[in-house]
Amino acid sequence: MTNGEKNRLKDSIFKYIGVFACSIGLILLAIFIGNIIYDGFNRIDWSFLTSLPSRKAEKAGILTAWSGSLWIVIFTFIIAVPIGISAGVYLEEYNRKNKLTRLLEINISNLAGVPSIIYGLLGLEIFVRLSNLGSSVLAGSFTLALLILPIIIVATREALKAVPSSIRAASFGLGATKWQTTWYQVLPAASGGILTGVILAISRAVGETAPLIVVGALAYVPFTPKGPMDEFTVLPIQIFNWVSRPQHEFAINAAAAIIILLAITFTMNGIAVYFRNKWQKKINW
Amino acid sequence: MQKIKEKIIEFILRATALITILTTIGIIWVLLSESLVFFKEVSIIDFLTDTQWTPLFANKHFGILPLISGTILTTIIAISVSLPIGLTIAIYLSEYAPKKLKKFIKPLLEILAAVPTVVYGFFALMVVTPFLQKLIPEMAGFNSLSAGIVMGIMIIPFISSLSEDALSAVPKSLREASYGMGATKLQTSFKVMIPAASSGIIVSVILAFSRAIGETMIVAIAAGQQPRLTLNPLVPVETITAYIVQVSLGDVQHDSLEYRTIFAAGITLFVFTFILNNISFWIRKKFREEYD
Amino acid sequence: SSNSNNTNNSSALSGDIKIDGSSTVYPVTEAVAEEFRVVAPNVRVTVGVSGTGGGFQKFSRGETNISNASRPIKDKEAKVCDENNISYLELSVAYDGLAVIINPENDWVDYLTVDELSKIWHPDAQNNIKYWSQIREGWPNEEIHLFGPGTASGTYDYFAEVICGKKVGTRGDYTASEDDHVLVQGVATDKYGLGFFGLAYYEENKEKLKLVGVDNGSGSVLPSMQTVSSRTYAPLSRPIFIYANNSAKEREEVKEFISFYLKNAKNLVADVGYIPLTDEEYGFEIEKFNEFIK
Amino acid sequence: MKYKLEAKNIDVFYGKLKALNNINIGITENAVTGLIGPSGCGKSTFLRLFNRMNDYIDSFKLNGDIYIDNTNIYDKSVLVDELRKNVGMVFQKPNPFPKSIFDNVAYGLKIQGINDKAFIKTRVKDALKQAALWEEVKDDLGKSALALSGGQQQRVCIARALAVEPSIILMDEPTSALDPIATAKVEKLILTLKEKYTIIIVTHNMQQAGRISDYTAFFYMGDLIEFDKTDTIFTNPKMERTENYITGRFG
Amino acid sequence: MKYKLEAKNIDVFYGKLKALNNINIGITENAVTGLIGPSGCGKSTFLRLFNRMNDYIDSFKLNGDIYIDNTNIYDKSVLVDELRKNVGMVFQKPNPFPKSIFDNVAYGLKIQGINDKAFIKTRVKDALKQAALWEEVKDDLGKSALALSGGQQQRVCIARALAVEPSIILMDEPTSALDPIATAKVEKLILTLKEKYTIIIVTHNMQQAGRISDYTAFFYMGDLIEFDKTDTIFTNPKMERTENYITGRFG
Ligand SMILES: Nc1ncnc2c1ncn2[C@@H]1O[C@H](COP(=O)(O)OP(=O)(O)OP(=O)(O)O)[C@@H](O)[C@H]1O
Ligand SMILES: Nc1ncnc2c1ncn2[C@@H]1O[C@H](COP(=O)(O)OP(=O)(O)OP(=O)(O)O)[C@@H](O)[C@H]1O
Ligand SMILES: [Mg+2]
Ligand SMILES: [Mg+2]
Repeated sequence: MTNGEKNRLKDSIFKYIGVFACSIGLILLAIFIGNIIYDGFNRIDWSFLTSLPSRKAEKAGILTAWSGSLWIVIFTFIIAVPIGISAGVYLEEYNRKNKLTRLLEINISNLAGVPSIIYGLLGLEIFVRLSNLGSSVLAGSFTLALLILPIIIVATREALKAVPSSIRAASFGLGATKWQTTWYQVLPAASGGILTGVILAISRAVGETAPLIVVGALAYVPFTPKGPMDEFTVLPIQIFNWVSRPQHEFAINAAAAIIILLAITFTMNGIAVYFRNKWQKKINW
Repeated sequence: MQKIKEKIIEFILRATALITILTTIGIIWVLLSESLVFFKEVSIIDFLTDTQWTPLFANKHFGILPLISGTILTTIIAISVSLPIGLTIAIYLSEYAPKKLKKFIKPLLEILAAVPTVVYGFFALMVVTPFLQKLIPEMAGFNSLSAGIVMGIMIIPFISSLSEDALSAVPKSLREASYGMGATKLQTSFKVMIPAASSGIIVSVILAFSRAIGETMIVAIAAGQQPRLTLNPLVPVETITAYIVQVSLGDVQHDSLEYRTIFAAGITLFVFTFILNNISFWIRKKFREEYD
Repeated sequence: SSNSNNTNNSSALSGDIKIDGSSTVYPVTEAVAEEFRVVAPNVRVTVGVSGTGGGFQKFSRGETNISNASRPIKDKEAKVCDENNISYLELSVAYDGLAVIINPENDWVDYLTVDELSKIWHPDAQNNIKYWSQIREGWPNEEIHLFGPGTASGTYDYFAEVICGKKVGTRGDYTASEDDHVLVQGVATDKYGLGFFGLAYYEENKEKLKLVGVDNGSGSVLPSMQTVSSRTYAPLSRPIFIYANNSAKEREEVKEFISFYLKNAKNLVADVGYIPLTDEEYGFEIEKFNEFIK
Repeated sequence: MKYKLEAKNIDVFYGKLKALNNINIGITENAVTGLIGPSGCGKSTFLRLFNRMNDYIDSFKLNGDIYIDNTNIYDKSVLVDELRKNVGMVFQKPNPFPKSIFDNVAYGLKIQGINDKAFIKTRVKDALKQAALWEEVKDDLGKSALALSGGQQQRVCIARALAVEPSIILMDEPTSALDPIATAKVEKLILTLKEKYTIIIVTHNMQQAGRISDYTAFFYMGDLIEFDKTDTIFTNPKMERTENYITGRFG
Repeated sequence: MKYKLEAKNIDVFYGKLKALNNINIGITENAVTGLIGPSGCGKSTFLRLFNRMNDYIDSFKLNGDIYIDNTNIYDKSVLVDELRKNVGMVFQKPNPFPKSIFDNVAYGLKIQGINDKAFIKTRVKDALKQAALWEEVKDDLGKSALALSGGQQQRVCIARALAVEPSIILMDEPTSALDPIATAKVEKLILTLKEKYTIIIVTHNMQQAGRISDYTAFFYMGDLIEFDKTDTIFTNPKMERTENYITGRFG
């Protein structure tokens, strides 16, 4: 076999490996989702979405849980995304490369590895108690925001790094300030990677249970939050709760609730994916 | 005027970056204030050298090594699943797949990161373990292998999506240069694209790694909760995170030595990841390729 | 008629009642809160699940009105309550039976004595008692695989105490999980397995598991509603608690909620898979409470 | 067929834009063919057809056939990588890899699976010499190619293409970033190369086209206006447009 | 001082490499100054000193002073962005933003806070006309600038620099990617512009330098060999090196 043939063979083998790898991912996803839908889809109806929690599986609903999750996701998004992106921008575009940067950089990836429950303990002390927010949506959102910040920051930095410096040169050359360059040129060019970070971060926030329990998110709450200072529960807690009940009917409820949780995540991600596709299409160096 | 505006913006940006420092300080404070009390009662030498971790039993041992080995074991298994698969997917999507397919597959795979981890935990326990037991009969019902594999699946999108972004951000002209020399897609990927995107790829791996280290539910459910100093993937182990969540949401009295163990475990994990991150930072610095 | 009168009074009540604590007790309290809403729709009862320890921490700081607990309050926790001028009252609300379980294919175990259980689970058994044959003559010479709740749980504490003795603990080389489904799964797939967990989980998985009677000297008893409630199934049934603080004295809605809890516990407890106290016992708890709020 | 390369009834579209319109041309072996025409007329597009480099542009669509040695290179059975090993290219914008100078030039050899270090070294040196860069960089071949001046980068790219000794070389304004001396060297190189290779070169420099190309094709707005021996085009063009363009009396 | 721009005792280092060596030069207002010299001699480096564009290169180090209108632009108090609004630049490699043609050209106005749409439109149109691109793109100003041919991209960059009407314009081989007609147009433009602006241009094209520049500086390996009126340089250079280079007898 000539080298060329070998290389082509390797190339086509890799292609199939690639198809295979994607298939693994997709098949597993199909199994998860299929399973859950099989278990829970029939359980979803209007009253499931609009009822309060109950000890009777067939009467129980997830109104407070999904509305709580929605509040939490939205507030976490509002808090974490701007802060995360702006911190990423600062570190990548403004900060001089020195020891401090290095420390910051290591520190941030370090934060990404801190178990979520530790964030819960932090949130309990700082937001619930010190800042007197109580076990409110806001306290929960701040806690989750801290939890997902590292993901957004790191993804933002990488996306910014990938923007060719000739673009910055062109903008600076026209007298744009650093901020103008960042805002008008670099950020839009990096938006794809940033949004991926946001998607992964939001996915993580939506599914978290432990830190919110520590912060004081409730398991039973018979009213939906009316504002950011209200108490709340979230879907993962409800799911967790149901999953650990002995009765099989609750497992079905849990599956149904998972479908709703995935639907919420999917909607949030969908918006981000839409913008990612839209903005990335234009940029092809 | 412009200048003041710039200053204000820079100030705000810096302030947001400092939030991460404050968070770290907060975490260290939370962990340290309790673990200092802990280390007054338990010698740090025992803590680091004892090979048993039984703080909640009558015969108490406070050796963190079993929890560390459990953490390392599950994390390594997870990474060895997600790194090859994730990277292959990233390369496939950025170099081989039609654009439309990519647009469709990428967000789908990202759902993998959004499935609640409880679901994964039960999947590992109820599906993966029995399946593997058919292949490896001596495998225990709870083990780090299933937990690690499933955790690896969960973090695939961290690697596949972020690396794919990094790869597609490499200027087209480089790809053309390589193709123009008669390189295959595979050669172009490995010799030009991956080196050029290495920074982003490494970061994606670090994030995935961190996610695996910090993951709780999957290991708590599927890996068993037996602190055991072993690197055998077939037997039950306990990770630091599983231990922490077990105790902090359990019925243990707060403000007790038993409860404080979670802070000691937490700070150990913190130091541990700190060392790992330093290493990876160093590697990254060495291999970084600039392009324009 | 007195009942409807009561309802009318309650519906006029309003305010927030915060409850937190054990996830074991949670289903009972949730059931009560759900029913209480019917009689007092303007009272906002919320229930958290941050564990008995976490619950007491909040309780002792005055952050909650009622704490769910799967074990009695510890001295230190009590001390913090004192420091913060929080007087409190412990009320038993139900029993949680612990079932000892084996695999249905296990045909040699008919019952276990408390001593045998202790022999299996005692810390000294670790690395020593490894085979079924070591427990009773004639049992197979096969490894025994143990399953039980995590060491941080009240269930574990209770089991260890009554089987192996106070401050002795158990052996450590068993498969622990906070999630009883996991234990069910463990025993159901392991012919040589043995485990203990909440009775309700056995009830829901009867076909996959086999229940073992426990002999405490007066013959083998299988756990059931009657045997647990009458405490003939001993020592493996434990009470679970709620703790009420001063607000029960000062605030009508809290007082009303707890009375409601104790009055209606009997039915609700059974609904969620736990075992109610006897009527006398509930009567006794109610008296205790009335005494407290005087 | 008598031509080394041949384009038949070529139409190229970028989305709705028709970038090339019914082009027919035959390119002679061992000769230099120059492509000239105003910016945006389709020269690069046309040049890139011969190594299928346009395939990567999403909106690109081709009608017609391109033959190299009588094989239709857009045929399914054609191995694109083999094709490109045979058809080297120097791009319009310098695009060195973010690697050392040496690695840039050695890249083509490495991907062909050549491991003989001594051989690679000789080839790299020869290629850099041919591209008139050797003297400037010989002391620091490990330097990143990105830390070179614009013209130096372009010469790295030329060396990179030469190192694998393709039989056809496509050059898209290879000397536009070069100073006159380097340009003269590259031109000399091209004249040497044509003895063994077939060369197609895009240039904006009429003098250059006149100096080095044997044949010249004049494109205008996607049309091939005129194609002939360079002498004829420059001294006796058939079309008025061509004359106007060459003499600079255009537009 | 009588000069619009002045460089005094300039040394530039990239790490250990000395890229410019004790340069002293004064640049006259409302004139075109050409920088010539072989590739890698330091022309771009020198040009980029005047808008402090080298600041972003990590290894860059400067000794000496650069004055514009008698202000030292490397002084701490200088606002770099204000400086650059006044000193426009066209880069050696075309670097359009990944945006539409219109947005590319309008960008400079936008960042100055100009919102008047009609005004911006006129300016964009004028700039594109001056850069000889208007006719080709007027129908599709919304097209991504990255989907243009190399020469079109460069003209977008020229238009972008002109749209903000700076008083000094730095051009790094602005016409190297352009065809003769576009080149001629840009050259004509430069000659018009110099009535109001001061222009420094790097070029490899001796004819071009001869045609358009009033003064010419010849660099060689980091040294400024000769600087004088273009006439003098081209007809009567003092240094032999200069003569050799200009006549192509070099190297
Ligand atoms: N970023 C950089 N880092 C290190 N060295 C550099 C860098 N840019 C340029 N150089 C070196 O500095 C010297 C001068 O480069 P410069 O770009 O000024 O040359 P030039 O005269 O513009 O050449 P050309 O005509 O090829 O564009 C060269 O030797 C080059 O290799
Ligand atoms: N990727 C692309 N997508 C869409 N249109 C394109 C693309 N590349 C080129 N075009 C258009 O196709 C036409 C021909 O472009 P081409 O690059 O072949 O011109 P050229 O003759 O090489 O010009 P130049 O001398 O400026 O490099 C131009 O109108 C250009 O705008
Ligand atoms: Mg072109
Ligand atoms: Mg230059």
